[in-house]
Amino acid sequence: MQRIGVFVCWCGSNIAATVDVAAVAEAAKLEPAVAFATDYQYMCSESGQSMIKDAVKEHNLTGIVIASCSPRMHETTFRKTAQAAGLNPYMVEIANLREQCSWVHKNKEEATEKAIVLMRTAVAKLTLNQPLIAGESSVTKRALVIGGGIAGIQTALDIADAGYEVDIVEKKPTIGGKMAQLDKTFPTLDCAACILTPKMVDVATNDKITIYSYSEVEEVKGFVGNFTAKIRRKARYVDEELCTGCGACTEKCPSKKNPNEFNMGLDNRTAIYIPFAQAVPKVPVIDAKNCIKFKTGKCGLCATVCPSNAIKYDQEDTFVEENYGAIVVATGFNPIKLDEFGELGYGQIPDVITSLEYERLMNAAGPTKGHVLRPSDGKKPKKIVFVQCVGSRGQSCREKGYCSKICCMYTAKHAILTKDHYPEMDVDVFYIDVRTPGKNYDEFYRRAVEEYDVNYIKGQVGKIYEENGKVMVQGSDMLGNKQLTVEADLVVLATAIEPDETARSIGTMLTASMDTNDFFTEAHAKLRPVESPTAGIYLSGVCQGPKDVPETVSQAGAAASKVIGLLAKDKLVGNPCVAGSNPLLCNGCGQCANVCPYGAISYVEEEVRGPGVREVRRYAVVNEAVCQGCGACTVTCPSGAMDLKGFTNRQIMAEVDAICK
Amino acid sequence: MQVNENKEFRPRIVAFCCNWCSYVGADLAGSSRMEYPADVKIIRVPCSCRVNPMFILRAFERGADGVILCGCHPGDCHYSTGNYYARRRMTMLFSMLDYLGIEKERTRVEWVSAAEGAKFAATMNEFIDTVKNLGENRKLRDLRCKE
Amino acid sequence: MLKISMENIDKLYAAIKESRDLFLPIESAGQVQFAEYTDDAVVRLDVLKTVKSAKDAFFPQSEDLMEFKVCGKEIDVIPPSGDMKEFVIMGVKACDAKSFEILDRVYLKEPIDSYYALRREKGLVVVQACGRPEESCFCNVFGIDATAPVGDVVTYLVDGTLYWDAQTEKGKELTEKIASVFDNADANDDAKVEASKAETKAIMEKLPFANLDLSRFNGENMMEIFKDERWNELYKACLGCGTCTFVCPTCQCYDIKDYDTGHGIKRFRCWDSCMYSDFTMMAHGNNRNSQMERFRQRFMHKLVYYPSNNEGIYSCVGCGRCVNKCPISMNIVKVIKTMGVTDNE
Amino acid sequence: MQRIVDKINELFANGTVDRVLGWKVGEFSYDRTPYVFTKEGGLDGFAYDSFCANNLSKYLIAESRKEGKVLVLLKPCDTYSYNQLVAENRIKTENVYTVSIPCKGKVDVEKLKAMGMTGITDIVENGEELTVTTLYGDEKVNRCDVLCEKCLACQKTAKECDEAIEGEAYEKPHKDRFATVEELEAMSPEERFAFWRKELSKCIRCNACRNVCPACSYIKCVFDNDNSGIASKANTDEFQENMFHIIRAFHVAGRCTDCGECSRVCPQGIPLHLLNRKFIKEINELYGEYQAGDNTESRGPLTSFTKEDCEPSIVYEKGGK
Repeated sequence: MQRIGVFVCWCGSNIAATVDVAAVAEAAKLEPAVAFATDYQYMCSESGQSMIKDAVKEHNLTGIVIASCSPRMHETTFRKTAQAAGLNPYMVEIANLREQCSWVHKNKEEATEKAIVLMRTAVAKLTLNQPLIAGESSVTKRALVIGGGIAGIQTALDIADAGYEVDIVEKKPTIGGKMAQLDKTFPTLDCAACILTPKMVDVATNDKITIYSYSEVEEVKGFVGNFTAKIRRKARYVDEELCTGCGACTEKCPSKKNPNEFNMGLDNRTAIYIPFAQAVPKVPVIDAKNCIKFKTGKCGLCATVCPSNAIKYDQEDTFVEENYGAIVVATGFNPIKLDEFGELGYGQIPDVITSLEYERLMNAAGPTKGHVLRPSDGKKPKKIVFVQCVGSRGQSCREKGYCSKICCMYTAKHAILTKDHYPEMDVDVFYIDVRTPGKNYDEFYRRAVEEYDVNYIKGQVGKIYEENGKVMVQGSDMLGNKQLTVEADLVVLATAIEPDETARSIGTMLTASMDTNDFFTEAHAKLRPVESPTAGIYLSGVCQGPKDVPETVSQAGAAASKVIGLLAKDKLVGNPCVAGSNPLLCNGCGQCANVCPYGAISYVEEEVRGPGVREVRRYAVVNEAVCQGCGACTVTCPSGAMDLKGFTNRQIMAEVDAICK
Repeated sequence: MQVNENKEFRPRIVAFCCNWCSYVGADLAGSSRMEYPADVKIIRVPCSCRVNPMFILRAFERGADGVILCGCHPGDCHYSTGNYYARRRMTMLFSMLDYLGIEKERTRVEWVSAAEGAKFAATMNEFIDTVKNLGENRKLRDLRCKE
Repeated sequence: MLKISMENIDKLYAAIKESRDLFLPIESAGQVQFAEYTDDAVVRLDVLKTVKSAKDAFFPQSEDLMEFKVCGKEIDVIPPSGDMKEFVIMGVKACDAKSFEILDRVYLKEPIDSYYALRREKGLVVVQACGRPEESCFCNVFGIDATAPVGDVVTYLVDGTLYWDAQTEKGKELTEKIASVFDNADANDDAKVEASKAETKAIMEKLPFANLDLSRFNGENMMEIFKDERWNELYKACLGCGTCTFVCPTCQCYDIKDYDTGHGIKRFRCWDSCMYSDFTMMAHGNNRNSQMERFRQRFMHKLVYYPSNNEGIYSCVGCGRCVNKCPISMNIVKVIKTMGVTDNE
Repeated sequence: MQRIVDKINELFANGTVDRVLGWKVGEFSYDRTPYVFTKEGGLDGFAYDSFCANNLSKYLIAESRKEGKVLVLLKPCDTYSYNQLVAENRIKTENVYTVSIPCKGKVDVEKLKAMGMTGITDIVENGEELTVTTLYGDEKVNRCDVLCEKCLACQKTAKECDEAIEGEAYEKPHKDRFATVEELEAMSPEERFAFWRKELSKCIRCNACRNVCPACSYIKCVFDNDNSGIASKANTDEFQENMFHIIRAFHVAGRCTDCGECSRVCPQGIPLHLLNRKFIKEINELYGEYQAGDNTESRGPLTSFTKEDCEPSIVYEKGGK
């Protein structure tokens, strides 16, 4: 049986003016579990608190009810008081007599009556309280970054800079991501490679950072502070240790007609290749599908010419298992596939290309050495039409409902760069809206219109077709209120972006929630934008939502600072009000895990023992370090096996009973 | 029972409030001195998704005349998804109570943010009026709990 | 013997109601139960089997025992009043009537169950001879004559007339009080009743279970039956629900529960079922952990334990309700047929 | 039935399965008991006919944990229960061999009895006609007039099983599954209240509905658990009658496949399926068509959500009068 002390606070006249505090204390004395009750002017004051401590000792109290202001105000204070008095800090309940009673009611009789009910409710709950102890867990001081684009690179560098080990897992043979493919960056027009590649080198040379390129995360187990990841290192058939990156193999490779992914298939590469000159690591990879040695068994030229014997045809996938305290998702994006946009002619008309292809065309290291030449005949176009919002902001199922955010600005960039190189070229831009929020962004766009005389047409494009060697763009001009057909030599589609296709499986692996577009969900849209609701999982870059380079870099830094904050801790102290499942009642149906926003619930198949019970059962186990105590699982559980400490079913029902008494 | 020949009918109202939004909203109603009848008694729960239909039935069993559940606005849940589940569960429960012929107006869900003290007070006033008009809960209570 | 036409039967009910509560087989939402008679009740004396038996009258499904009132830190104990209005239960068939004797042997033995004893004292049983026995009936196996039920008053429902024949002092006393509603029966009526009885008896003999063999349940091979491997076959489909128990007129187990009203405790007892997994749950766990044990217990009790304590009287009256209602069609008849012969026969 | 027997014997013979979960004949021509036949014991007493109404899927919770492979016969509706149990990890599928069997709807003997046919000694099925022999004379009835309630609106086709035994083409009765629910919805709250009071007051808390239900397969039900705070063994007040059935319906909401066993086994004939169907109807209307047990992967409607879900206040607008 509990021995409860009830302390009714006057809060000066805040409570006492409307509530007969003495009557509340007197009523408390009648409660079966109450061993002591009193009222006092300011319970939160020094003397109020020592009064509590004394009473706990004198009356041998097992728990205390403070009838005072809102628990949101002083719950922590009184928990500390209780602790100082030798009680478990969770043997404290607050009856909210101020904000939810004296301040909202005027009639003293009614307010007092309610105050007594609130006091009884708190006593009823406290009678069922159990001492709670917050769990502690250790933190592995190492972070995993999934994705080696600018987001992953920046996050890794920042974490490493704070002195922690970081591993980057990149599925492509090199880090760099999409930014490496860009020509210039808006609005400053500095060359993407010039600002990115030094960072790539920093990553490569930083001794705190390990790059697992051409690798994928295969499995993740554990929880915040204690993840274990299994990383598949795909066979690249080149020994990274031995290779010097001299490039002899790529020069001699006889299989030369393979579409070059880095240049968006606009030119070809060899079967053994380094994606681009500044690749990190600068180690070639053999594309086994197109390699003559792999296809026919004959060839082996690269091995012959390799001065360091680095070519290993018999290499197999290997696995690395590593422990991490935190995981950052930086899986990035891809332009959507345009297969379902037949009316735009992409794929049928060679001179209809995507923006990313146009980036490569303009890039000095690209397939045309930076000259804008039509893919169809290699001639310089006289008129280029840019089409915005291709696949973005749409209603149909082939389109994305969201704004891809970056297209307005890069199209303006393309237009400016084009006009800058070729002032004689005509440039039209079809747009729905031009969105330029960002520092110096609108100025940039206006330059395109005003300085470079780019012809912006407000309207959507309905059809693109070929006629007499020209690409005909049929669209509407909403300002001119007319339909028009523009004769172009080259059409560039500002294609919507979508999360990388690996995001969904990684999300599942990490039990990190995602939205319907497969973007990762943040823990709180405003207040915790770089954290996943799953503790220990952080979000960096476009995997969370469309964003441009500067935004990505700032989010990457923010994610890094969150990771550093976590890794700096030696121990994680949990919230003791967490869910727990009773193995004697649970039958492992799996419903609770479905509603857990944190992936805190897993299932084991183990022997269960209890009165008359000894059998192997599947049952739910809550990871207390991950559970945040929302209680969604408790209601989903039909068997009542799942309960929430501090807010148990019995406690809440006792409160209900006390109120309705 | 709080019914007395001389006194008007004073309903018993149980309000479940989530710790992060609605409970704070209720506190704000207090610090802004917005009045509502003392018949409302609040139970603090971590999240609206903690509220089991069992608790609501329990309140009626014990003689509550109305039960209201307040949580963060959809999309603003502290735990990101809790109120979405609560929303479905309560929709189902309420429709079942209605199906059984029990006055559906005795149950209610309202989203009250931490900034909406005024909304909290207004909601409570309105809800009490509704329940007062319905009168005492007779259809869903255990007679033995009547003193 | 007295008689009353079914057309005037409401007069009989009203006359009884004047001095006592009256329970009758009443139809509500498609089912017939013994329930208190009201003016708008649909009385179905013609229905052979109510869903639940008549035992509710003396051993209700739930019954308040006492009350504790909490007043501050004080607790007042409020004992039962010990008072109760006299009542009549009418339309009880021979099987249910026999079940009262089986319950008496449990509850009226020392220590006497005062709640049950009070109801027995206050209750008057008007039995009714059966008209149309069903395929699930097998009361004759237990020596019960469906046409000659035992009660304070015996009635026969023949061709729209209810014949009334008081048997006991209690029955005669009531009959006197309400005599004005009846007419006297003549020899012609006697003949009608006898003819109806003969007809029913003839059908009883043709019933599929008329010749169930109970000889192995003679009290001499308790352990042999207990250990019989075939229980493992019989119980397998049992869902562990309490349907058989709750429709059974002789099942007598109850649980005592407290209901917290917020102001105190209402202590009541309610029927329990040995088929339930939490039956006789104690601090250390459960006596019978498996459904096989629970299933076996129910039938061992009816066919072996009870008879061995009660001069060979079985705790089954062959009403056949469990035969009709078991969700998986497992029942005492199948148990008797299986266990009634030794394994090697 | 012969095709089923042949198939089982074939699977016994080639060692695919060790046991068969099926139905066994009983004392009358209409009582069928679920039974586990073994390879050694053979198929003595095996039956599959119009009276094999029991949903066998629930038995697999225990049977699939035993050694050897058990073959289970699943009527089309039972395949959904099976899937739902698999989705909830209640069945060890590696020990189960599923065989879907045809079903033309099952006959409800209670309906025959309600039509006044008592003392039934034999029922002979001849196409769409049943000849019922009773102690008091013979009667003929149309099969479709005495089908189980659950079969009247059953439009289920068997989900994928290890083996499918097809039956002859058969036109299912097509009573609208939600017709009665809609009738109730159209009543006034007072009428609905009266309807349910009348029905639920019959409840004797025998737990047959719960124990037969494949979705109610929890180790210990909250109503049996003294620590749950809502344990109750008897309906000691009308509130308890409501409470038990509301909570039960809620616990199976989104998981109930509408197999209809609850109503079929209720000794008091309470139309419990109308509670489950109400939830199913609401779920379909508010959250999109959902059939529990349609597959073993999808999340139930009450363990998922969309941001655009309707508010609970929709009940005030669309609820009954």
